[in-house]
Amino acid sequence: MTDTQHQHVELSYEPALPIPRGKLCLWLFLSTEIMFFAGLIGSYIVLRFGVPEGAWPTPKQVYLVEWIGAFNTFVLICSSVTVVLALEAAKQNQAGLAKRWFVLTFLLGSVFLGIKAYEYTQKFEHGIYPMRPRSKIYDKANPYYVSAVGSYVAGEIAKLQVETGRTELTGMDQERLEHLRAVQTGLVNWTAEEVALEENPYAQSSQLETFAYVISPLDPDNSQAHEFLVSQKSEVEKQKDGFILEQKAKDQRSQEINEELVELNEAYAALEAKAEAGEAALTAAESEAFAKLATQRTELYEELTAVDASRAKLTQEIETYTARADVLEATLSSHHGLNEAWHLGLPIMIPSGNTWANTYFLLTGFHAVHVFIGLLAFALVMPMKLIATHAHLVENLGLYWHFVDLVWIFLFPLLYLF
Amino acid sequence: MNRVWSLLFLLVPILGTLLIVWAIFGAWPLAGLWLPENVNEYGGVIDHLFNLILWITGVIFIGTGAILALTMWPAKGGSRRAAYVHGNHTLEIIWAVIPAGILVFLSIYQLNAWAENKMDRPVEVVDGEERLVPPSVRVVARQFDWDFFYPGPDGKFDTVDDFMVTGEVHVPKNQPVVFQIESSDVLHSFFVPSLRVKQDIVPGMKQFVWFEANKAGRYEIACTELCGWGHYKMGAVLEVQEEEDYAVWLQETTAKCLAISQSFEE
Amino acid sequence: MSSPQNATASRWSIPGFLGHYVFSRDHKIIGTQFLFSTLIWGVAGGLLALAVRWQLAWPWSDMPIFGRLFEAEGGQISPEFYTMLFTMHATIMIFFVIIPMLAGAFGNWLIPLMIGADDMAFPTLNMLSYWIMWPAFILIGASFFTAGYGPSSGWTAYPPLSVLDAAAPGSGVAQTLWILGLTFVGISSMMGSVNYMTTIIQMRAPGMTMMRLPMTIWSMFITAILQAFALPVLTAGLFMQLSDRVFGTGFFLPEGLAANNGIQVAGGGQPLLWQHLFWFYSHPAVYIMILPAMGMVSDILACFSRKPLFGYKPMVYSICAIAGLGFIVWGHHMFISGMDPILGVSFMISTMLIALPSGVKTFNWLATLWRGNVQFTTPLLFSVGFLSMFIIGGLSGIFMAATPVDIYIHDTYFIVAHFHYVLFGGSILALLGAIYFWYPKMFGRMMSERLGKVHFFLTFILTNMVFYPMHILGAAGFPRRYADPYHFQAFADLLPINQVMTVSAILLGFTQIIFAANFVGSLFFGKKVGRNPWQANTLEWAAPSPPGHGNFDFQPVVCRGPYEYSCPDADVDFLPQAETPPA
Amino acid sequence: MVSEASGQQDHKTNTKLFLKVFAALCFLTAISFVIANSPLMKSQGLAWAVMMLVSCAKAFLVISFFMHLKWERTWKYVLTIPASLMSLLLVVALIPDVGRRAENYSDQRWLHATEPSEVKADLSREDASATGDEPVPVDSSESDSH
Repeated sequence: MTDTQHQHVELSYEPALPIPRGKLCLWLFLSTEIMFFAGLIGSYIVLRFGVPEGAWPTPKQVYLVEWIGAFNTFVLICSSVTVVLALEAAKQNQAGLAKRWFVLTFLLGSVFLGIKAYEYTQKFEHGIYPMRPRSKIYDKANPYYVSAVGSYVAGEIAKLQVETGRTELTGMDQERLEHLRAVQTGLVNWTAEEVALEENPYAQSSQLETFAYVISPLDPDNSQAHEFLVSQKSEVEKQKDGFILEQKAKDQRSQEINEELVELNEAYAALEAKAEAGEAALTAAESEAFAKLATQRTELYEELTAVDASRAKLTQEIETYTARADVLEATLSSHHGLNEAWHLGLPIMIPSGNTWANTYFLLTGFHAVHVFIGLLAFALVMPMKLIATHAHLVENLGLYWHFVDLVWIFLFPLLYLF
Repeated sequence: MNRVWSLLFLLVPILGTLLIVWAIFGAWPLAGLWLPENVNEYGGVIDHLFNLILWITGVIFIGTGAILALTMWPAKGGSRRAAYVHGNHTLEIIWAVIPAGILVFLSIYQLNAWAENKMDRPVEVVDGEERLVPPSVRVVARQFDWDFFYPGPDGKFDTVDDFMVTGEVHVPKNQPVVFQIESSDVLHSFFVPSLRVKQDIVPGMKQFVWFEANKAGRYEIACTELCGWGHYKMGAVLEVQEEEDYAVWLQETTAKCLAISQSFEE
Repeated sequence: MSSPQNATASRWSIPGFLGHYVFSRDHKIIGTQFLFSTLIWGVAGGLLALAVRWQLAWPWSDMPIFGRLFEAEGGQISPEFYTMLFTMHATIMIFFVIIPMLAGAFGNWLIPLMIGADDMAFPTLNMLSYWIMWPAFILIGASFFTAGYGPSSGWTAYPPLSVLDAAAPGSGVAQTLWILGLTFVGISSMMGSVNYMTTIIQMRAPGMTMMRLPMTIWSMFITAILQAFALPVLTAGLFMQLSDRVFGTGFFLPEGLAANNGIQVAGGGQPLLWQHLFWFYSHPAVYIMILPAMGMVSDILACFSRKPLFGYKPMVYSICAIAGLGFIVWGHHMFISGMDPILGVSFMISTMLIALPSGVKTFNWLATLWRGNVQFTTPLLFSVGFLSMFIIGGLSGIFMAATPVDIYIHDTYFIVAHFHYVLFGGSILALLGAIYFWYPKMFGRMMSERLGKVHFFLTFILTNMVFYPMHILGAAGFPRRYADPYHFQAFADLLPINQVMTVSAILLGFTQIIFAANFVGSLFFGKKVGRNPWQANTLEWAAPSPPGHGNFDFQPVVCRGPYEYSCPDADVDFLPQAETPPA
Repeated sequence: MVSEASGQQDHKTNTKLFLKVFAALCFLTAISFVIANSPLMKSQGLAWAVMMLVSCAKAFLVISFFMHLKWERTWKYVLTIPASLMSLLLVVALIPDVGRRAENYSDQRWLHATEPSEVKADLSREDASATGDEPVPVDSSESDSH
């Protein structure tokens, strides 16, 4: 191209709208942004309506704190005001004042992001991620969920045991191992067995519901559930005590048998020796006693085996019931179930929890990205002198910022309050 | 030379129409290249609508093609001055309103056919009560095969006596048949050209297709929604049988499948 | 005078060769960059199409020449490879050829010139909108070379197939690259469209009222609006699909899928949601691909029939109507997708409505030719070719709009015939015509008319021979995206006709060599031309050929509409929109 | 621009106006918050509608005052209304199709899908009745609710 071919002329135009090109372009850009968020919010709404009715988690179930969201709304509204005041000041050439408002806006935006980050970590701590495999949310208390918890626990135990092989476990790890084992016997195996034994599907699902409730209750303030667990605990403990009593009885019996056996064996041995010495055979009475002793001895041995077996079984039962009692105890002692009491990070059951997490992180994530881009733009404009000639920059930036605020105005009720 | 161009454009509707007519009559070498014979009671309306639209569009096709060629036809001598016309509202209204009328007619005319094929599942009368015809086969599509589940002797799905056939499904002639179609992995589409039946299958969604075959024979089922590399070979056969033959087949297959499943249990 | 010159020069280019020809901010350089890039992608897309056709004519046979390029076993096309072929053919043709050539190349070239502006409103943004295409070029290019076969879930990328790696083992990383690539295309289009809108709204020359804009500009304007409103929705959907693929979320995945190698998916999603989001963009995208072509054809037809465009205002209104209706018809791609059939009825009615403005446009074009003094130049021939093909494509659309008929022909070759008539016969032919028409303005030289006519003759005949028989295939029920239909008894007879089509397609491909030779040769040996070789009215012809930085060497003042041809009061048969000052 | 011209003179009033808008926004946020924690949530649809109305009111305030649209000429309608309508259209069109999907879930999907929380609520009910010896099956309450 030959650019010196002709002389340049400054062309004049007939603009259709009485606004600067930059502002027009920004408004057009905001229209595309509206559509972008319409796509996202629309997807959220239909995904939400698309789940079976009444199966959407409440804020509490997903560790969403409404007032934090409300506060963040407040922060953003404040920042909207400050940026508009910065524009006013800039228009009047009060560069210093404008700068102060401007910096304040920047800070408020940062506060918003900070709070957002805090909220995110709250979720992450409970295993609420928008994704597999890190996400620990299961939609349904079903056998899949139980086996997921089971394999998680087994994996954790195995990990700890590998460490045991290498080094001495710290007290905390030791405690964790104990807790994990308690969960394994007192919760996972317990429920699996109960479900397997139960034929009635409703009773089965009730077992599974209890299972999920113990790990992380969807409604921690459910007093009836609490009472139920208390009663179950006392029941379990009663049974456990029963088993202990029984075991004691069996112990005693075992001791008795052993003692009896000692006596019997002595008598038996004497007769046997005599019989073996042989020449003068035993008297009829003696041989009768000898036979009786032999039967008695066999019977006692048999009983001893049986008693020992049932002792072992009882030990196991006691172990299971102790574990169950421990689990229930821990659940009852904390407000948010076992996961809170023992910090084991067990998979949790939240109906539609994954869909919730997907949409929550999608929407707030993209909003946060927009806030972040806004902050970047603020940082770029910050070094400038905010006089009237630069007011259009502040104005355009402000328009963008208000739009980000607008999006949040809709996101807040949709995500936190609905 | 310039008239050649005009004729070239005229050739399009002439040859185009010829080709279609040729295909419709199925003469060599285009034998078997038009709509296959329709064997579905509900499919007739689709064919009828197709032919109607073919007629309408055919007339417009030839008409506009002829007009195009005519307008292009150069004047003798070549250099005449063009007419200085900016438009004609009456004309424009006419050629807006006439197509509009045709289209409105078409939209209303086709509603019944649509409802019949996609909205109003056939009903049957049982014990004096009307009810929707229950699905007689559950079709489960998977990459890249069709599984057909029959409810078995008890007539209910998800019971122990269900049995499954792969690659071939039998239905009785002259009876409204409802299939419940499901997918276990990705999107598929249930297409039986001869029945004019097609329905995409969305995983996780319960859908129904229905038809009433009126001619015994073997018809092919094809998948028409891209489902992976084996999409092209995902076929099966739908065999329409006389009622007696169907009953015999059903009995035999039931017995055979139950025997197999029992031998598995043992 | 020198200081403003320097000041203005810096508005268009950074000093140095790179700044002049590579990272230039001049809309004309950017337009040319778009043009060359898209032409190259067009070659790639065309070759992919030929490979598809090869497989359909001689399935599983060794492919000559190109067989060696793909490592497919012994030069054969494997079914996985075949799915990749048509996926990439569509993706490239739509996102890397037609849309960027219309909006990027011609939009850039023509908008400032035709409205009398020195450049776009935001030259830097304009430059970025081209360079942001490069990540997309690279990502899509790279997806060919990833392990496996490239993205192979169709250009529509319907989940779950596009999300579950286990379902489409050939796709793998390539599908992710595909999504990222399209995201960049989206950003580029968004940048371009806000820029175009601002330019057209704010930078028209004095006297250039909205109702004096040439149809090309009107269509570009409406296209920009369509892009601005529709594309973000697709972008949102793409992000969701990306996160489904990469992070394991479940926006589009239902629970209990069997196809993920036993890995449980997050679930809770709706496969149909993607289809809605996708078509909310991709239906307007169909108009993004045809409206600018319609606009350019209107200009070319008026110019070469030496006659005012018949019914300018109705033409403008019908473009607006097409765009407006275009937003509420997306569901007609989903009639049998499992969508609510009642919703289908409402989409059917709006779809029928859209035939109306299209019809008005067609008849107005015919009326423009009527009693005109038709000049049989190559651009005109291509435009009439467009018209002839668009009629076929439009009429076959009515079959699909009728929901019951769509039950039968959906996803068969009837659809393939329909959109190829609109997109190849329509958009591509119009684009070729536009290249012949504006070539002298772009490069200051004419393309060879003789070669151009040969090119048109062969292209027109062969195009019809490739695509017309597809209607018949469709009527026979032949489903699209089949690598080998012939093992079906019902489709076994289709082989000979497919072979005819493939031979025609290969010849059509060879025909384009004439065009390439003409294009490149004319760059060096074409006849040099003055400002207005076609004696056209619109403003770009008042600028020098090729225009320098700043486009105009005088202040254009527009005093009439763009189509004042053969005015009886004038001595010559054209009256330019702005009088050029005597040199 | 009008705002620029008027802003010069009544800066104070403008600031005051912005502060008023700010107060209104805070007030509206508080309303949403209160509604969400009030018995109104029992009839969810109504509560949602009110909250959305409140949000729209807030959006209106922000757009017209902070984004200065109150002082702009008619172009504001051309730019804002189509986008808003379009976004509404998208959502409205999706709701009948995608938003009511649960009605068409297949049996296979129900095996894995999340269930309505009525069943969950049964836990408490069942627990209440099960203060006795052993966990009692839910049949009675289950059959009630269906």
